[in-house]
Amino acid sequence: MSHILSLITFIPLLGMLVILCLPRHQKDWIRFVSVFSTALPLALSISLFLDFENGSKGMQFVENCDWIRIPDYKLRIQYKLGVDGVSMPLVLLTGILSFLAVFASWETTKGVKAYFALLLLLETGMMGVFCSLDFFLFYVFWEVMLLPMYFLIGIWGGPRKEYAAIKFFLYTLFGSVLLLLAMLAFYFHAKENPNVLDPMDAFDLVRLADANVRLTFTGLFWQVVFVAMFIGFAIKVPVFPFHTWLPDAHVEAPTAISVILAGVLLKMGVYGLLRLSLPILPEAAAWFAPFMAALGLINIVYGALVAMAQTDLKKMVAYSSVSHMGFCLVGMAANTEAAMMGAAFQMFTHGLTSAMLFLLVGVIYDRAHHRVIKDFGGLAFQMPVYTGITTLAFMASLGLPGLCNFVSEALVLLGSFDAYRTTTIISATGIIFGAGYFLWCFQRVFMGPAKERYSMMPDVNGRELFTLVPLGALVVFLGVWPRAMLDTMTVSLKNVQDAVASATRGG
Amino acid sequence: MSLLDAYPLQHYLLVSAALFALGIFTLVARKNAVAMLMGVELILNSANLNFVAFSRYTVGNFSGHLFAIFVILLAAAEAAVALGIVIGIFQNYGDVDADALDGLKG
Amino acid sequence: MTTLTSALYHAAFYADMVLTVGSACVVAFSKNIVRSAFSLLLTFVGVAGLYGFLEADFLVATQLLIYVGGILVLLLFAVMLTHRISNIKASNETSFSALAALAATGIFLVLVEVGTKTHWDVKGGPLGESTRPIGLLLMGDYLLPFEVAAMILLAALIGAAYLARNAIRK
Amino acid sequence: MLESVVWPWLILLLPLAAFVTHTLCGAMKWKLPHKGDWLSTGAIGAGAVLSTFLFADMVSRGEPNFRQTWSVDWLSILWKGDDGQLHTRFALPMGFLVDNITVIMLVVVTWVSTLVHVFSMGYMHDDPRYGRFFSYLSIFSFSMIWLVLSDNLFGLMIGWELVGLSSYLLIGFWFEKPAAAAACKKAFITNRVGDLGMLIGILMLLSMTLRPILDDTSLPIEQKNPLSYENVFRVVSAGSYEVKSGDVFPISFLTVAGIFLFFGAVGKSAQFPLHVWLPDAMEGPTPVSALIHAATMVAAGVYMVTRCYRLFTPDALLFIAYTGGFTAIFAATIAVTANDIKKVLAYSTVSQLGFMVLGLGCWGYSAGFFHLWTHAFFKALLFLGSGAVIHALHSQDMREMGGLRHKLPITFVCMLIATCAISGFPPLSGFWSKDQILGAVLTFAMEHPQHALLPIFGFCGAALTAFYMFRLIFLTFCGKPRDPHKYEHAHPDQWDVITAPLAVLAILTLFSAGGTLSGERWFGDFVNEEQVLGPREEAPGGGERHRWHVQRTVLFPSGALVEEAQPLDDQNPLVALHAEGREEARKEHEHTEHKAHTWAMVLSVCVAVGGALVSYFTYMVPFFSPQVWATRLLWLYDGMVNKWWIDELYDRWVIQPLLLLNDFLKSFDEDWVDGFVNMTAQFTVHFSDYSGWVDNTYVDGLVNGTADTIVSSARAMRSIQTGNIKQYLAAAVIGLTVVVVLYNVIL
Repeated sequence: MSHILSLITFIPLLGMLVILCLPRHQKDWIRFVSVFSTALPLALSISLFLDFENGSKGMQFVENCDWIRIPDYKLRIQYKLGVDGVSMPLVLLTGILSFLAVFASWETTKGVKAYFALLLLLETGMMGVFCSLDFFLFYVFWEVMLLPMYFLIGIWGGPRKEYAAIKFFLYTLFGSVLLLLAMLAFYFHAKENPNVLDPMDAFDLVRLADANVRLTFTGLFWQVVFVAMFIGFAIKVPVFPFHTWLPDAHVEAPTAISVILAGVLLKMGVYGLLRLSLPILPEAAAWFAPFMAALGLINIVYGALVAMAQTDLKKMVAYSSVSHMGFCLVGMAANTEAAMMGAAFQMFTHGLTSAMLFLLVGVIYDRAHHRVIKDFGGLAFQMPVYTGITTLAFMASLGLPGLCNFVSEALVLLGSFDAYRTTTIISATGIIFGAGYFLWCFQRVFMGPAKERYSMMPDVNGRELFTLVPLGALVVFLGVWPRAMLDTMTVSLKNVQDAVASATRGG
Repeated sequence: MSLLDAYPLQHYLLVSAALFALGIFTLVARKNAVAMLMGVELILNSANLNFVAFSRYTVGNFSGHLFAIFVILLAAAEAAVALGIVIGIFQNYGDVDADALDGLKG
Repeated sequence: MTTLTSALYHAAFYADMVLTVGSACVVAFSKNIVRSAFSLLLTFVGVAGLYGFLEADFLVATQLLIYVGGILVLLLFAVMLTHRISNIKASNETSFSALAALAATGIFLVLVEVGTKTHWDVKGGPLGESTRPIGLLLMGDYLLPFEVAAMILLAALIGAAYLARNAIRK
Repeated sequence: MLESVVWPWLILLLPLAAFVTHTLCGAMKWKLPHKGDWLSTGAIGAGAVLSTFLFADMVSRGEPNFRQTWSVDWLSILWKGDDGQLHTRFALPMGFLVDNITVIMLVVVTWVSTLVHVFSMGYMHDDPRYGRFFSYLSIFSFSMIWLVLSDNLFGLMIGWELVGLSSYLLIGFWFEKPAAAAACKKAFITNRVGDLGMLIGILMLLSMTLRPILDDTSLPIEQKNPLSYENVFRVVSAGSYEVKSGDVFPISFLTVAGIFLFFGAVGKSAQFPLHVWLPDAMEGPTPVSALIHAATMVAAGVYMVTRCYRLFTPDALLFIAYTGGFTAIFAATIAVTANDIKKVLAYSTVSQLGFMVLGLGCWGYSAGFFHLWTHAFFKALLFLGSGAVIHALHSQDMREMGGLRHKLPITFVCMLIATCAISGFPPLSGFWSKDQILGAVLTFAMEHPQHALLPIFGFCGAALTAFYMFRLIFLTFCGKPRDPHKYEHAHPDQWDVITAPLAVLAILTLFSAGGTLSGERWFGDFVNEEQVLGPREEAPGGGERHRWHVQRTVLFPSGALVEEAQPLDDQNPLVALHAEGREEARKEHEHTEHKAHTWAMVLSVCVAVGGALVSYFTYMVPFFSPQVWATRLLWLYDGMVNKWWIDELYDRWVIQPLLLLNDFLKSFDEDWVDGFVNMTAQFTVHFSDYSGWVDNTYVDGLVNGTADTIVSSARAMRSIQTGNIKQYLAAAVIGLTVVVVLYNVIL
């Protein structure tokens, strides 16, 4: 049994313990330990990506042992890790972004030790969510990730950090409670029907998605459970109208945390739907699909329109995330091969581009100490390299071909048209609005005559380039050769899609 | 001859009680720390007397004697240390008035 | 034993008791600390006498040597070190006399009550010459307490020296 | 040798390599000699040579239908079948298709691009971002060549967007000018609106083509591409475009799909109502206007319509024809009053693109594309000529020009040639292509008298073209200098990198159409619908042209029945009926065509000469006074000068409401959606305040009461703690006494 997933998950935790043992003034040591303990999972997740067997239907790199076992209550919680085509790219994404986040926070001065310790704990939580194959374990990691995020926003954030952190925390906790209830529903269902599902397996996600088991999850009750889980995940995605924590959290969070937030945390909602809701409750998913499509549509158009009205650069980028995540929802609702691929690939591509965007916003905020779009202007003179990279990121975000977001969004649209024509057509207007706000913003920030007050602004430095260039390279590479990522996803997604499709036919 | 009947144990105990009471009085009433130490010595002597008396009358071996010896020994030590302290107090406060030493007053 | 010797013996015994208690009274009540100190000498001697009547010959010697020869001298030194010679007479005031009297009377009465009312199981007899058995015991059964006591003495000496040295330095 | 796929590859990748090199050197701060202009120019020059070889090879074959394909499996949707094998559900391979129209486009793009590169060496010489300009030109060349080479709609869309990006970058090249910054954004977004239409069109086509492909595991991978031209044409022609079980698409669906697809061309080729970006795009450097906004990129829409001609049903083509015709005359009216030399040319471009689209819409497959070919050269020449004028004079306003023919003789001659060409003077290239278009339009109108408006659009547009183009020549080059100061300081012409490309283009303008009637035939033979797209099959979706007319106008005058797909096989009585009528109709059509072309030739020369003469009498000989006519036709003049208020209309009815909507949604988001969240929080806080008060007052009151009692009693007892050791001692002793006494008393 390979322990690569455990290593990926817990090396950051180990790093955190090491950091906690270091004296607080040894800042360089703390940073180096952080680099090391994020670089190692990154290297491991790259090897995971390379060793991944594309054609395989099941879980790979599985680790399994009992964690908690109470025979009297027929309760068994497993320590079960494994990845398939849905989660492996996200593990890689988390590895990349966590590694870059360390560099993006290199110049943090306040509470360096606590900051990096929390960052590493956060990585453990995120990796755990993507790797775990046990509902309970999933839930534990889900909550583990919440706490460091709360402190990272609440301590190292902007002026309204307390408000944002508490809002984020409470909102997510609200979702978690619903998730917990859903989890209990499975357990008690198993207790009542031990012949279908052994209660000892009630938290095993692979077992729950088994064709024989999931067939028993029918009827109104499971629709309610689905909705509960959906709300739990929708808060993370975030789906309108549960999205308002996002702009606040993004605006207040420090740059690296915004990167993690947009790059990884938002993906957890979609990942949860793809891993839990759709394969386990396909019948309810088929029932809910039109609502999901409608919500995705609202996300796309509403997010884009609100983004256009923003005056704060970071808030605009935050709302653009709302808009882009809508494509994931539409794709999952449409439930065709192309749309599912698009939705899953959108998670990865949006992770890359939104991370880039937030890093770029961080760069300019470090220099100008404000983010008001209309107060900038003519920055292309002072910061040509920065302008070039921003152009790349903006163009990627507004879906320019040759860059990765185009592939995912095009796949979603190509796939959804058959299922939801009107929805798809209206969603496609999102790409106009996307072009609208990004280019308008670009015009106001970078074009026009050079302003005196920014004349001394230095261009991006080496450290910032180090965080931006790998992302930019990936954005281009996956735009030119998307198969590198798509081929890993396709079979696993087909499983999910088949589950829902058969439920749709059956219903 | 047996003097046991001649001098009953109670005699010794009476003397011992008197010494103890006087020691207590000295300890409580005297302001002078050195005088208080004398009270302590009285109390210790009364205790010793009891030890030896009981050893002679009721126990019938030398254990009481040995205790008395140890007490004397400790008294010597105590006297030495206490005197050191008294001198220290005197140096610090210019006086050895125990009433003035109320640093623990609540 | 003759009547005369017996009478003298009795007289000596009671005189010794009176001496002991009386001199202790002087210690307790005297206004002069030097007088108290010297009365204490008499008390110690009286107690030594009582030890004699209790046939504890080794203790008599110990009492005289250590108390009279050691502790008392220390006390006298203390008296002299803490008082200017000219001021000696006025240096032994009392406070809380009533409280002290109450406490002392109370405990005295209790002790007397206990001592007299209790039925003591008097079964022992004369123990004979005591020096040798005590020596054997100290080197035998009581070796550990003996050694500990030695350590305490040493520590006390060092401590006393340290305290006194500090005080003098100031 | 030329059949190898290496040559298209090279043509495509050389500019990309130049761009990558430029970008890398720029990022690394390496200095290229001459800022790398030779790199881009060399790359595209090599491309021009190669395309010429391809072109020559193709012509020399004598066999017009020339086809090369090559593809790479770019994106596949795989799944694992029950047999454990990975199957391709469908794929989007990226591939090349090199056929006649591709080669024509390649020649146009590479040659114009090369000449513009050379011109830019002079024109942009003093610009601080000279190197970057060339790198942008390279990425444009790459994108445009990609667009042209792609063998499927998806690839076309990729190229489509990439040229949009290059156009954005190049219009905004002087980003410090607020007008340029606004213009590039406007261009991109307007194009995106068109692209959205195109995307929807593609999605509609996809929904027709995808279903038969999905589950057929026997198909080879090339045919698994639902969007390759080949597959789309086949499915549309076969009429078997089922979507869901037995759900056959009606013709109107294909019509709508075609119109949506055409929307892409409306955006890219600046057709009404999305033409607004093109005049603004003149804020970019003039070579860019020549390359992108005159010759190549804006022609992409026309290319797309040509390429996907089979997808357009007659109804869709009618829509296209009206759009093109209206645009042709509409833009021409605006060009009449414009004073900025580049604006005149911009509206002229819009108008000429309208002509192309009109031609295509009126079944003039080769006519429209022919005009693209000739127009590319003479319009590039006009723009570069205007660039030469601007470079010499440092002004774009024609009111400050005049008499420049003495100072700029080479430019003058070249521009005059181009003006004659665009106005349609025989035997210049523009005459032949425009004549073809007008002939096709006239044929169409003669066969369908209800569409008589279309030739009126066409001929009026042609007359206006001659008028405003000669106005431009007269105002710029003839008469007396109106601004003597500027005239004095103008740099006189000499043979250098600025004038040389003009001369080359002038030669191309003269001879690109062959110069004679036979030349015209040559192009018509070379690029004609049946040759390029194959013979039309007899099916309702892409029904053969004349049969359509027969069906619509003869057999089913109402046209209503055709909306339902008819199973057209030999058993169908309609087919038999129609087979008889077809021969008849074809004869009739050829007759009409011949007649129409004769008339068109005469008429077009007449309107061209007429327009030029009116212009002469207005601006050279003050016979008509423009001022007087402007006041006489005030409403018309007002509309022309204000570009028919289209920009204002958009601003008032689209942009402002959109911004208002955005602001409203923003406040809705903040006040209502977020407000609800905050209200929930507030409510919780208030509730917890209340329960906190209860807790403090009553529950905690009990606890605190206990504690308070202890504290106060402790405070009282503190006085006992005197700190006097003697009192403690006395207390202890007394206490002991009391205990003993009590013990005795109690027991």
